[in-house]
Amino acid sequence: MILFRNRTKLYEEVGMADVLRDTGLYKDAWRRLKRSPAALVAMGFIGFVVFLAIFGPYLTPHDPNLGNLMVRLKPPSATHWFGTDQLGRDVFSRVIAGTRISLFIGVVAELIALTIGVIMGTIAGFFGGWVDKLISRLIEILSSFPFLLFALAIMMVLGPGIINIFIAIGLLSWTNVARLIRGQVMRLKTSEYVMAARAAGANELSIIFKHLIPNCMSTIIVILTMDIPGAIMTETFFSYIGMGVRPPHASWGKMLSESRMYMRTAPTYSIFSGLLLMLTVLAFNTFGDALRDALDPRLKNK
Amino acid sequence: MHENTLLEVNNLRTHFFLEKGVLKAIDGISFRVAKGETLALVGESGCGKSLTAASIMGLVPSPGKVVDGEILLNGEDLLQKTQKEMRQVRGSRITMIFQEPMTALNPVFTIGWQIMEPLRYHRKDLTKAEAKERAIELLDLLRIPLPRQRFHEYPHQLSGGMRQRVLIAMALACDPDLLICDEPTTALDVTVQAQILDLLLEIKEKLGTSIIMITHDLGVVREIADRVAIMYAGKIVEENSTHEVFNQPRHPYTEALLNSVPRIVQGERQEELYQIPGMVPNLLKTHQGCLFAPRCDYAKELCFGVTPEEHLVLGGLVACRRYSEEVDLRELN
Amino acid sequence: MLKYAMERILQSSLVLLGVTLITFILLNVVPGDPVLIMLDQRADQLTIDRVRHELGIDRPLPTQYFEFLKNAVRGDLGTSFFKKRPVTELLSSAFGATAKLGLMTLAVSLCMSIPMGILAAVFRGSIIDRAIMFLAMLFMSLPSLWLAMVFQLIFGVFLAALPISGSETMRHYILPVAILAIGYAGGASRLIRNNVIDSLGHDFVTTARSKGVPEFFVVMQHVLKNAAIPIVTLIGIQLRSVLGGAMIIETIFSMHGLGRLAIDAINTRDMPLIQGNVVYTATVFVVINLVVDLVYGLLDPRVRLAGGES
Amino acid sequence: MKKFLMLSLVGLLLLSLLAGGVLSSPVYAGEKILRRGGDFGADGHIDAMKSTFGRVSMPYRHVVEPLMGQRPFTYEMYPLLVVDIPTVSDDGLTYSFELKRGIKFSDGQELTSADVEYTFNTFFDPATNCLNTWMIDFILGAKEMMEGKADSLAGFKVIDDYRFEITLESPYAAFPRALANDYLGIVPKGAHSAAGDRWGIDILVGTGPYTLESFDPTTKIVFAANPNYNHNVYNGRTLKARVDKVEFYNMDENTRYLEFEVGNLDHTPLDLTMAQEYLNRPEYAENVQIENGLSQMFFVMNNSMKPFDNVKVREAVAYAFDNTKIAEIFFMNLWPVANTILPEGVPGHDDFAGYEYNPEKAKQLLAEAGYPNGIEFEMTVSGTGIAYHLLQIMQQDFAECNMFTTIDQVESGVWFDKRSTGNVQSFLGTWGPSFPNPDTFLYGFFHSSSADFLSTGHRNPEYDAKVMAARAITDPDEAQAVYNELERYLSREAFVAIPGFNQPSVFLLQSRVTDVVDGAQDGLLFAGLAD
Repeated sequence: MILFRNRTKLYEEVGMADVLRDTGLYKDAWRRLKRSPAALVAMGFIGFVVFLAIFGPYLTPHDPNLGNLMVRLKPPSATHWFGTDQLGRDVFSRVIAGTRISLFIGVVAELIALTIGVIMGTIAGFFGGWVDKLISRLIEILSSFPFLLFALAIMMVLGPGIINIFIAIGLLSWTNVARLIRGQVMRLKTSEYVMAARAAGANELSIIFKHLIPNCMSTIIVILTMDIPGAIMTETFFSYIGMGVRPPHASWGKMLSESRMYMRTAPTYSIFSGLLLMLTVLAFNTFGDALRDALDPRLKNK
Repeated sequence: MHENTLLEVNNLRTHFFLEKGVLKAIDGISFRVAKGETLALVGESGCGKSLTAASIMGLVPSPGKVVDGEILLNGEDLLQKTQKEMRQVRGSRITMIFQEPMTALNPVFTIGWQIMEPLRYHRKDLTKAEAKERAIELLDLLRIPLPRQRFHEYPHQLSGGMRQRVLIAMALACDPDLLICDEPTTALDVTVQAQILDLLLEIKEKLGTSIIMITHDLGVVREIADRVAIMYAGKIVEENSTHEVFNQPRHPYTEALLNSVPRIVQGERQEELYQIPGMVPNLLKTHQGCLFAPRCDYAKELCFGVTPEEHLVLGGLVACRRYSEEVDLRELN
Repeated sequence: MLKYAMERILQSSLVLLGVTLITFILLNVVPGDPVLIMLDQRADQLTIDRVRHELGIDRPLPTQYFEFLKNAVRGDLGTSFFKKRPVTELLSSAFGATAKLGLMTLAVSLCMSIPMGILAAVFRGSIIDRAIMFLAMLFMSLPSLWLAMVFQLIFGVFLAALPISGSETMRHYILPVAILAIGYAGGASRLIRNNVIDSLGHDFVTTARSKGVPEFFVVMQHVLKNAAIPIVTLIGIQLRSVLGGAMIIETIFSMHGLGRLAIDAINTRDMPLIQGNVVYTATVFVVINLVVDLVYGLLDPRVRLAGGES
Repeated sequence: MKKFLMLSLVGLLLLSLLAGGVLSSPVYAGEKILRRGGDFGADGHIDAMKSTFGRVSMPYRHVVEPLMGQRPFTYEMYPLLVVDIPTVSDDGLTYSFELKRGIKFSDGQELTSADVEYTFNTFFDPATNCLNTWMIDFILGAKEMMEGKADSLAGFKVIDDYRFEITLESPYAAFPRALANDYLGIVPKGAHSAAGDRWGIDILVGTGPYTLESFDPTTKIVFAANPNYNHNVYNGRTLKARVDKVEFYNMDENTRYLEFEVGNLDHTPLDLTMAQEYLNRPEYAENVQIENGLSQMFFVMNNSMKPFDNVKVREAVAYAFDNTKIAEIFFMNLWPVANTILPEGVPGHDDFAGYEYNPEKAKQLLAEAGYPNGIEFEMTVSGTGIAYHLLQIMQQDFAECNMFTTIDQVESGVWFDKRSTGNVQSFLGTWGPSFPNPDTFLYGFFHSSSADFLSTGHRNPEYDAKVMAARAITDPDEAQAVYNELERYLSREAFVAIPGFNQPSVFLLQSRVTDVVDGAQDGLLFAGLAD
């Protein structure tokens, strides 16, 4: 319980500095990750969800979009493992079908946010001066914006559809990434090896791509895992206000917001709709947390 | 036990229980510190000297544990004390100052507050005003200019040397019997180092506090220590008076250490600085024989097989086969 | 300090200007005409034109914007198209519920997350830590929409212990505050834990321990005060978000707050009300950032003096 | 400073806690409060003149009354503020009215012709920004007023304090019916002009059975009984407010049901998909109330857009829309099938049996229309209500008829923008009059002037002329024949839109609510509460 020094120092002290240094960053991180059973379970679950997302369409026992009005809101049975929804569609099949959409939204939206965020953050952090001021103000303006209005505006300009939900969420959430990357680039910019590279005559572009971005990589990976659940949750909000994926397609958020009306009469519908979403979000959060600890202790203060 | 012995460490073993195995960071060390004496604990980084300090303070970090031995302060075994009793000892009877004066002070409290802190826990008889007076007195003692003003300042407003003085003041607040200095001058400029050492010497004179000086800087040792204990890989390999150690190093490791210090003699340039060959042994592995043997110029086959015992030599102890009775002393040279 | 504050205020006015301008442009790009929404069933062109004139949206766009700015500077944010009330009146009446909901949420979430974070950090790696962190993670993973339904059902209907909706008494706030606070506490306790762990690793902690300071005071004084800065940042961010209004929770619990006002305004493209909302949000953003900066100064002497000297 | 900060924070929190305790609404012993839940939408006022929404006019009628009344459910017209149903001159243009004596506004002022005149002038005054002028813009001088060319309505003539006349531009048989609308509620001249912008917000004065007590736009409207109300007689008994207060709560749909279940609401509208849920629960089956109304839901195809510009395609849709199945299975017969545009009870309705679901016939018609491989189109919906569900069911049926559809779910603002500019290809539309008036459907929905605003895309000058001519017909049999012909054209010849269902009102009503006059939906105005 009592810590004498922090761990790195401690290992150095007891002659175990080699433990910290002898392996590569990722190998080392993987080794540390393996030590956390929670992270492994989470990773396994994410793997399972990804599997569902890819092979889901071949696994659904029923057509997820085809309903039979004769069997509306039925409890779980041998034919309908998770019961049926308000239009008599198979909840189990819809949950699986929704996996692809929800996960896709999470990953693609976050990738978009990351791309924009990393570019903007790097530019702001690296060049500083008026460019930094401009981007920082932009970030500030965007963060003080009503989320819904902004989301609407993007959706309006782009029109409805899954792809545009990706883009909307991506455009909404890049500011956080940019802020983090900006800070890190500013720190790295003055680091010795960047100085050395500069002294060796490297041009700015190669410094950015050879030194800064690779060094932000672990931050980027962590942000990706930590923000995917956020994007999945955002989709729930979009569905709640009736701007989700195009009907009759299912997404977790859509099922969750539609099922809540039937919570008393068909509780299983709501529970099963939310279950996979919650578990996935939980898995991503757990995994992201462990990954951050393993990869980049500096990110702790995020 | 001698009348004037303040601290006696007997066969102390502190091990770290890691997933990979048990790391024997301190493996059976014994030494004594007399009242008013300064003992230097010398060794390379990783030899366990800071951990010895931590063991004495009862602050061994978590995978580590003191597994055996005695730490007797005025005859009381500190290892038998509860956490609560240990807390009464820390900061009042044994205090400690650290290597990094820049980080050892809490940046968000005034230095006055931090100096008064040990008084708050150990000298409950003092009023706040008295404690403040005491703190200012201490600042003054450590030759900090304008102590009344400094009292209200924050660590970041002071220079490194000043901060180290503050740390010393803090350590002296409750008139401790033993002051452990963990490389107190390593992080400081050379000129400041000298000032701090002078201060420590002066304090020792004035207050008669015993000091354990943990350092790898032999220059510091020479200047301040009465006795020296050389540590290597969790063991004390040689212990003797400063004079003896410097003039007549007995252990090959001590010898090597001394040789690796550049000596500037006028008109003469040392051709090459001596380097100890090889690596510090991995303490996770079980070793047989003398741990220094692989790096020792004098090593014989025997050294790799049998753990050397401690041998009494003039004024001290040395743990090297070469001093065993069976060995012909002539072999030494 | 004053100079710094002035600079910040100047900067924020620029941000405010940018925000309102972008809002204005967006609203004119986004499909959805307040007049058509108002006249949902049927209307002749004459009526459409007349209403459009009456609302002032038949004027050239730059004129509209400058007119808005001119009035806004005087503290007049116009009259809502739909609600026919002055925007300032609508905002201030909705602010009450939102502020109450928000501050209580923040207080409850901090009361949960600070002990959780500290306990987990102090017992880092132990079963306590794991349990607390799992709980925190679970808190973060519960969709508030779903949680709201479940809580309403359990506490409101089955147990009949708490009101299902409304904002008249303190009891009405229990469920929404609990739901929001759970969401906030999850992230916050993790952040606090990490910061406390960070601070625990500092050398001054060892110094304090070597001085014989009891562990409780080591954590509560030395560690916490150092970990406080990121926590203040977090409180700032959370405060900003709770004061923005909770759209889903306010709607589900029938509370008259800013989140609901914003949804209504956006759904009906109620330009003055949206602009009012934006101005409010941006102002809150700026004010809280300023306050957070000031609090930094209180907590961290390094920041304070740096600010004071400039 | 630190302490001050902490103290002020703690103080703020305590204050907010206290404020919560103090603000709890007082409920006096024995006070009877009828609580109704609903959706106010985004409106922050209850001024029916300035709104086109029922959610505004419904509370408005608690305070402000129009000249004529209409019994809920039966649509029987009766004089409310006037002595008798107005008489019309022989040319069908001038109507004479006489006000009941002694009717007082809730502020004590007596109702006179001047107030009625003021109300009509205000209605057409451009400054009022009334949104419903098109409903009665055939009054003489209305257009001049709306264009700002006149200060007062030329067609309105005050004879004395209690008598006045209204003249129309052209005959309109249903005119007295139009006067029964809420937005033509009579407002007091003095109080209304004095209230200015606050009318419908803080101030609302009328002759109605209630007075406005408080109005919080997003959560609650409170009405208190008007004890002096005495001029509404029904079945020989004077109607009066039977409760001390009526409270309207603006609530999320699901929250309303929960509040109803715990007994905090006495009445709430019920979504049809939920009606079945409650009917299936024995303890609530009694509380589910269904009232057939005059609203029809039909599948609207934009007649100006491909492929619906082809009448054969539209006919094919008639065979592809399986409203019978939906009504039987999905609606559990709670919503009757409608096979004609005009609902039962409206002149012009006939008992047409409709078109059966016939994929083969539909495919054949598509092939005849030049689409042997079927057609693709987009169906637009806003929100997640009944239409959202129906379209998903219809999509499956359509697919079997080679009609491949996508459902475009849009945000409400976008919906209005798209629909009101004629850009929606197809949707499920609901339309209904407030009294059995075929004109509302035939003119209101299918007249060319609506082609763009309602995205019907239906433009037929011949049809328009017939509709306008039918307005002047006063003889019921003659009218019935003409309307019948027009209806047949819409649903069976040109297949302008495909009738779907008759949309009833469905709601939950607590059994403690008593004295519901006729239909409960509107009859709740005078409902009481059992102890």
